[in-house]
Amino acid sequence: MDYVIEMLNIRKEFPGIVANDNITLQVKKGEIHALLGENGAGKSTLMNVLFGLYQPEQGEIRVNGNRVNITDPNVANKLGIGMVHQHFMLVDKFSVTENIILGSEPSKAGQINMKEAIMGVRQLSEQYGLSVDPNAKISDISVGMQQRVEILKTLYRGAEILIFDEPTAVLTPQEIKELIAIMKTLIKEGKSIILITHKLKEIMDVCDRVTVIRKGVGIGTVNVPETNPNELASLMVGRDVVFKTVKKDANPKETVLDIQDLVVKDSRGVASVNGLSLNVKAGEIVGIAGVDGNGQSELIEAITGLKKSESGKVSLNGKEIQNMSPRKITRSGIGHIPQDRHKHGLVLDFPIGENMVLQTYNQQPYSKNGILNYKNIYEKARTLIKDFDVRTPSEYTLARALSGGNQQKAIIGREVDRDPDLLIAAQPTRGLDVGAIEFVHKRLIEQRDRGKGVLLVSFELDEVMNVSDRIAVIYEGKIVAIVNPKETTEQELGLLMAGSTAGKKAGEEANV
Amino acid sequence: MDFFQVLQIIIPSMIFLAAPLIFTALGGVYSERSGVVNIGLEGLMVIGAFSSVVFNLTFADTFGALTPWLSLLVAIAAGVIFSILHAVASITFKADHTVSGVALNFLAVGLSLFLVKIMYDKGETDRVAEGFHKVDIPLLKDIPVIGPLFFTDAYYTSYVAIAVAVLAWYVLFNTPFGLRLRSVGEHPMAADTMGINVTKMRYIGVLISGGFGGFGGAVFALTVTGYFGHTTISGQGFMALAAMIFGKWHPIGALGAALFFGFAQSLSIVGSGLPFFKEIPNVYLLIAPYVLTILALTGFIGRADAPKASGLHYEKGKR
Amino acid sequence: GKKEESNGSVGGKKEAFTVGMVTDVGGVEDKSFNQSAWEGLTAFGKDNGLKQGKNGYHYLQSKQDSDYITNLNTLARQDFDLVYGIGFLMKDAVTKVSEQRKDTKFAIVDEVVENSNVASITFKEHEGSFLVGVVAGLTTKSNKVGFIGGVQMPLIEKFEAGFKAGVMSVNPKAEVLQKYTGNFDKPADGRATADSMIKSGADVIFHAAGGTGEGMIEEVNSVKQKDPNKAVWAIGVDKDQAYLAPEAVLTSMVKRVDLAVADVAKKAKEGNFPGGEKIEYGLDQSGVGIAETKDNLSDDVLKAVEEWTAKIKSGEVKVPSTPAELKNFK
Amino acid sequence: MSKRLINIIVPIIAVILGLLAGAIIMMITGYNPVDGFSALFYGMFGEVFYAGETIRQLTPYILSGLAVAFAFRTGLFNIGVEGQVLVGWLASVWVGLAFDLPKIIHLPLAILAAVAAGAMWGFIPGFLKARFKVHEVIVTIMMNYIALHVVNHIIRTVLTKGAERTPDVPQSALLKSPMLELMSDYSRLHWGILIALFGAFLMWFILEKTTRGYELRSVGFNHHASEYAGMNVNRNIILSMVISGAFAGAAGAMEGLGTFGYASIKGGFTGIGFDGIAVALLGGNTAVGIILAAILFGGLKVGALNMPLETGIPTELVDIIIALIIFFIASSYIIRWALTRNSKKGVK
Ligand SMILES: Nc1ncnc2c1ncn2[C@@H]1O[C@H](COP(=O)(O)OP(=O)(O)OP(=O)(O)O)[C@@H](O)[C@H]1O
Ligand SMILES: Nc1ncnc2c1ncn2[C@@H]1O[C@H](COP(=O)(O)OP(=O)(O)OP(=O)(O)O)[C@@H](O)[C@H]1O
Ligand SMILES: [Mg+2]
Ligand SMILES: [Mg+2]
Repeated sequence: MDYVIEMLNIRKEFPGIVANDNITLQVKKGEIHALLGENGAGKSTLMNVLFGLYQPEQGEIRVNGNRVNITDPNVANKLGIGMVHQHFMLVDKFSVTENIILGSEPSKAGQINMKEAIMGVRQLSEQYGLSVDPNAKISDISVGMQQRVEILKTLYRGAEILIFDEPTAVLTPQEIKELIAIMKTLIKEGKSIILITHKLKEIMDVCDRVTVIRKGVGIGTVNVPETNPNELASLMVGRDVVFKTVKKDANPKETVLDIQDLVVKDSRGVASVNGLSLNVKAGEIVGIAGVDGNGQSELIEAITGLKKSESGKVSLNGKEIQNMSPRKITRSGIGHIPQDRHKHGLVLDFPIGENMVLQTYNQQPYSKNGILNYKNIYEKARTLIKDFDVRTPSEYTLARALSGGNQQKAIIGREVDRDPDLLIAAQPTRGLDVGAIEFVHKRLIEQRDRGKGVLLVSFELDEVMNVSDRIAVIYEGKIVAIVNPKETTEQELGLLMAGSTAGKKAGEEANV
Repeated sequence: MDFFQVLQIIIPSMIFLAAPLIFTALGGVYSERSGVVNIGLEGLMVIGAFSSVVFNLTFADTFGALTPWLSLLVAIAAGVIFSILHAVASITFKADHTVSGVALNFLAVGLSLFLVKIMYDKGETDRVAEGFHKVDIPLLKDIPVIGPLFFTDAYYTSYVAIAVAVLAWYVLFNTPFGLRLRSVGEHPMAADTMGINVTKMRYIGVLISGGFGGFGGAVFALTVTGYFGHTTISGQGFMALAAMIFGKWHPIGALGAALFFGFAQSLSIVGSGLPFFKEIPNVYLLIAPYVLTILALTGFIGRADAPKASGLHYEKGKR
Repeated sequence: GKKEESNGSVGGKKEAFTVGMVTDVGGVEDKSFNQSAWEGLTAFGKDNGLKQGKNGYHYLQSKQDSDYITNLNTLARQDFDLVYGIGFLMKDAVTKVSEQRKDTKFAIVDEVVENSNVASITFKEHEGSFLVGVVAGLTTKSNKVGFIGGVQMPLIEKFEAGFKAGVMSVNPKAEVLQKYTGNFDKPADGRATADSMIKSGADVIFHAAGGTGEGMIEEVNSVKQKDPNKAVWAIGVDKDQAYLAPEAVLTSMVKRVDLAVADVAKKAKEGNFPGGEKIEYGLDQSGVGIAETKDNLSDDVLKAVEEWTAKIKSGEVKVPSTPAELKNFK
Repeated sequence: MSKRLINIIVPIIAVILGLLAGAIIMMITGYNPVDGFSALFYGMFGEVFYAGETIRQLTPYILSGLAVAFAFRTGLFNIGVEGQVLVGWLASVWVGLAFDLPKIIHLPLAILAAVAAGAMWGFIPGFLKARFKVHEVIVTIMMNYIALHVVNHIIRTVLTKGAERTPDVPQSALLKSPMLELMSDYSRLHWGILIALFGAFLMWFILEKTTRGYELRSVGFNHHASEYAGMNVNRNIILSMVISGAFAGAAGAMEGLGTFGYASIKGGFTGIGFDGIAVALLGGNTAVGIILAAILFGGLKVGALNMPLETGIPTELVDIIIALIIFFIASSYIIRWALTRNSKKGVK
């Protein structure tokens, strides 16, 4: 059996840590090979080595049996290796085509030959069923589209082996389906794929074989048909993991959050939340299921005061709070785990300790008449770091240096610790490994059981179904259905989220 | 004096005053588009002015009428060489771009004046023998209206400036090189994964700005002052920086901004001699260019969006 | 300051009479009074067999106005016998230091400091300006002449008043366009101003604007370069500025700072230092006048200049030295 | 905490390298470095007079350095310190001349006026940035020139009748002190240094110790997160520029009430603002660092004046040295990296 890619005993060190400790990875031609591991296990690093972004301290790489020395991405490209990165590598201000041709531009007489380029892109996207508008600006297209551009970039360079680093973490269920379809086409076209993901379900669905890494060490490679999620999970974490999150039934009490006919315009002036009504009771978790871009972000920003609402009312514990300043709203009892941890959640250049009081720095005991009390601040930080198991060298480490997962834990700790009547969690587990996910879910349920309201927004259907007590389906800025997770199926939800009439019916029933 | 005469006074001097700014601002555009902030434009102008004047003084006899043009070339070379300092510091040594740029300014002034003292044993140079002089462009100058406004009493360097601005735009937005340069300034890691050598691109960007800066300084020295001293370049570099931002990091925008500055400045200088402006207290005319610029930015230009990665260092694998 | 405590390089008791000067921000090559003063000092030094340096004659350049006092002090503490402060900008500095260092002799140019150990050297710029005004008035064909001043202040207004008076005395029809650029160091402003004056019809322009004024000369010159027989002229100031552009400079209003400086130094050396006095150098002392270079001046213009010089010396004409006096100048 | 150690070592190394480079330049150009430096340092501290002048020179440097640094620390680049110094200078003199009050009131009032004027001059770019998202760098550059011309105009038309300088400010509003001058053999040493030092303390205190400082730094780093955390981003941007301008205005008062005791028409900028950038950078934008940097730069500038007479070395040599020092500081990445690399071992 011949391998397209062989990475033998790869070792890669970073200051203070061995990211890859002689890991071996062998990929067969025409297979989808999964790379599984916890956050910080070393997956991205290994792939960056294969793609020539990092140089390994040790080990050798073979492509189609020949030993190669991949000094930089150019070499990788020439060898037919393409990578779709965990964090997209696209220039917002450029057009789709410009992004794709960048670095190998068709030109005549020293001028870029845009016609030819666009034709090339069209032709490619048809061949692989990756419909994109070659002239669209990256900043104007959806995440799913952007990912297609990433794929096209690699294909444009004639990649034979494609690396996907956590491609589904940022996608909606629909988009994930489409992506999987695309991968299958690619395989048909004779490509080979390395897929990094935390989602065991996906591995079971699409992959042929899976290599597991734990803390930088290769644990081994198994054939997917001969394994099951639980085995994979314990291989990766090194212990058994419970999936179906255990929780006793909710006993909802008085209404905490009550939203009536809320209308919110997005940056383009479109009413992306359009007469939405919803309520969350104390002691329950309401999950909002929906395809990205149906008003989830605007809804949350409106509730938390980051965006003005046009009309309608939002009341917390019976008190109207719409269009109050974010601070007033947080003070009145809302905690918010933001969707974008880097943009809203943290000041990356502050020590993790100072980030822990981002909401409360101007309250006692962290400050007194305008003067900060670092002793108390860092004391609190230490407890939170311990309680929420944030992996960081010290509370004085800059937030920037933490892994996304640990950053997320820090944010959750901060928000939960304020013990708000309503906790809003937007995509709280995006990009996290199962261990971390388990942890986050536990915390949300804990809040519920302590008689608090929780509003969970997620694109991960199974997350919504696992954690929520009620599921509100959002479609085009309205709640089109409220369903009971126990009585619904992924299929039904999928339909509702797609706004199908069938869904509507179900919705009305549910409302009765 | 009628309105046309007024234009005849203001427009040529506007173009005349704008030319040095145009070159230097273009330099700024190339540097920042590649992701390197360049506060050092002022210093680069100083070096350009200094080197061109010194060359001119030394070789006027040898090259005669050709001297000013050669002086420009020398200034470009000097600017490029000097900007290497900025490139090494801010790209290779990961220096804060602003810091390095500021240092560049201090160094340029200190060094050039120091050398003048050493070479001429006095604080400023003599006047250059071979400067640029006014010309009327044959034929074109006879076009009604346009002719007298744009093609009489002009300097060749002004036309070069405008031509170069257009060329700069073409290169930046229509060639592979331009695309790569901009990509490096927007998202270096993306560029890197596409096999573009970020460091090399940024070096090129900075060196180009060095050439332009030197060019601008030389044009100023050879058309305006005619010698080099401690007051020769006083703030033009910062005005060019402003022009670049005002022009939204776009060559044509910078061109327009520079012309606008030239216009406002010439108004402030000659305004009091003109019928409509006689009454206005001089101070208002003096501050007009700056106030207008601010108003312009506040009013219709609005937020200028710099290249995303400008001022940021690029390290492989850094999130 | 005593020699011993000051920096001990080149020690020893010195007999020579030493003179030092502190320039204002202009520096000794400002092609204007600082340079002229330094020439005077150099001349004096040469005559008395002094070497440049600590034990002879020396200058310190100021880069910002807070340097004046430091520099004056430095020279005084180095036991220079006579220390010049050049330019009106130095008034306060000289006043202060002269009060503190009573054992040192000081002199200031273009200003008056009433301290017993300070000699004040001033000039009747208005008289010189009057003469070039006469030249301008007689030379202009368009009956429009221009005056470009630097910063508007009494000293520069002396030039303005004298010049205007001169023009109107010989050519009542002539109009004087005037402009204060507000600076002494912006040749660009000088050029643009000259450009607009010329386009507004002026054909002779006089300046009292230092470096800014040089821009004017440059402008006139480049107009000439374009079209040699175009009748536009520049009039220089302070020194004979013909060398800047021989074809363009009609004449210059020279102000012999060099003579004055050397003169005072000589007096001081001979022991009759005019401390506390205000010495005004005018036409009589040939402290002001028109430049040596007269190539561009026609004989009858020169003759007119002679006559007016005589009239002024004889006191028959009293040249106004301020805009106010100019108003009631017949 | 080896990081702190590095932050101390690096500037020192840079300074030494800068001086070495200066020595080399002197040798190349045929001067004797030993004489050169002895003249230089003698001119800094060699006599009480020079020491006094050095302190006098570094006083405004501290404040302008603080102004630049404060803005830096909150994510803004204030090139407008130069203009803010000018308006501060004018305001202090104006108040000094306008009133006739006992010193305990008059002097503070004059200084406050300067602070207020500088703050106002800083407010404008701050406001424009907050309200219209206009780039503060460009606005502050423009504001410098506006300040220059407006100040000249006011001196010429409002404070005097066409004179090029105002009368002297009465003793009751002056920082000048005959006592200090006498002590320092008639240097212009004045009480301003105390204000400057207090200013340094103030900046450190505001930024590091107060919730306001926490907000300012937070906004400087990340608008979005700050807004999410309920801070008023725009108010903080404006405030930052206002405080920065206030420091600059105080620097102006040092000149208006200390060094000069009057205001005069300026042909160009004072340089205090631009040197302030250098000081802030060398000082690593920290209060203590700025004080030390100001001492160095102030000393070099004053000492330089003694070089031409003693050794014939042009004063510009010092500007070169200063520039090189800044370069070396900026480029200290290599050293830092090497040092931090080792200290990072053991982490995790
Ligand atoms: N650029 C870097 N510099 C220093 N250390 C790094 C760097 N990148 C990764 N590491 C270290 O290598 C380890 C592996 O990182 P890597 O990004 O490969 O994890 P991962 O498996 O991709 O995790 P995730 O699932 O979160 O993407 C990290 O835990 C980190 O300690
Ligand atoms: N530039 C860097 N310098 C130092 N350490 C780094 C760097 N980049 C990543 N790391 C280390 O990598 C670890 C995780 O790397 P990585 O960025 O792959 O995680 P992540 O994918 O962002 O986190 P998660 O998978 O939990 O979202 C972090 O703990 C961090 O310490
Ligand atoms: Mg990763
Ligand atoms: Mg991850």
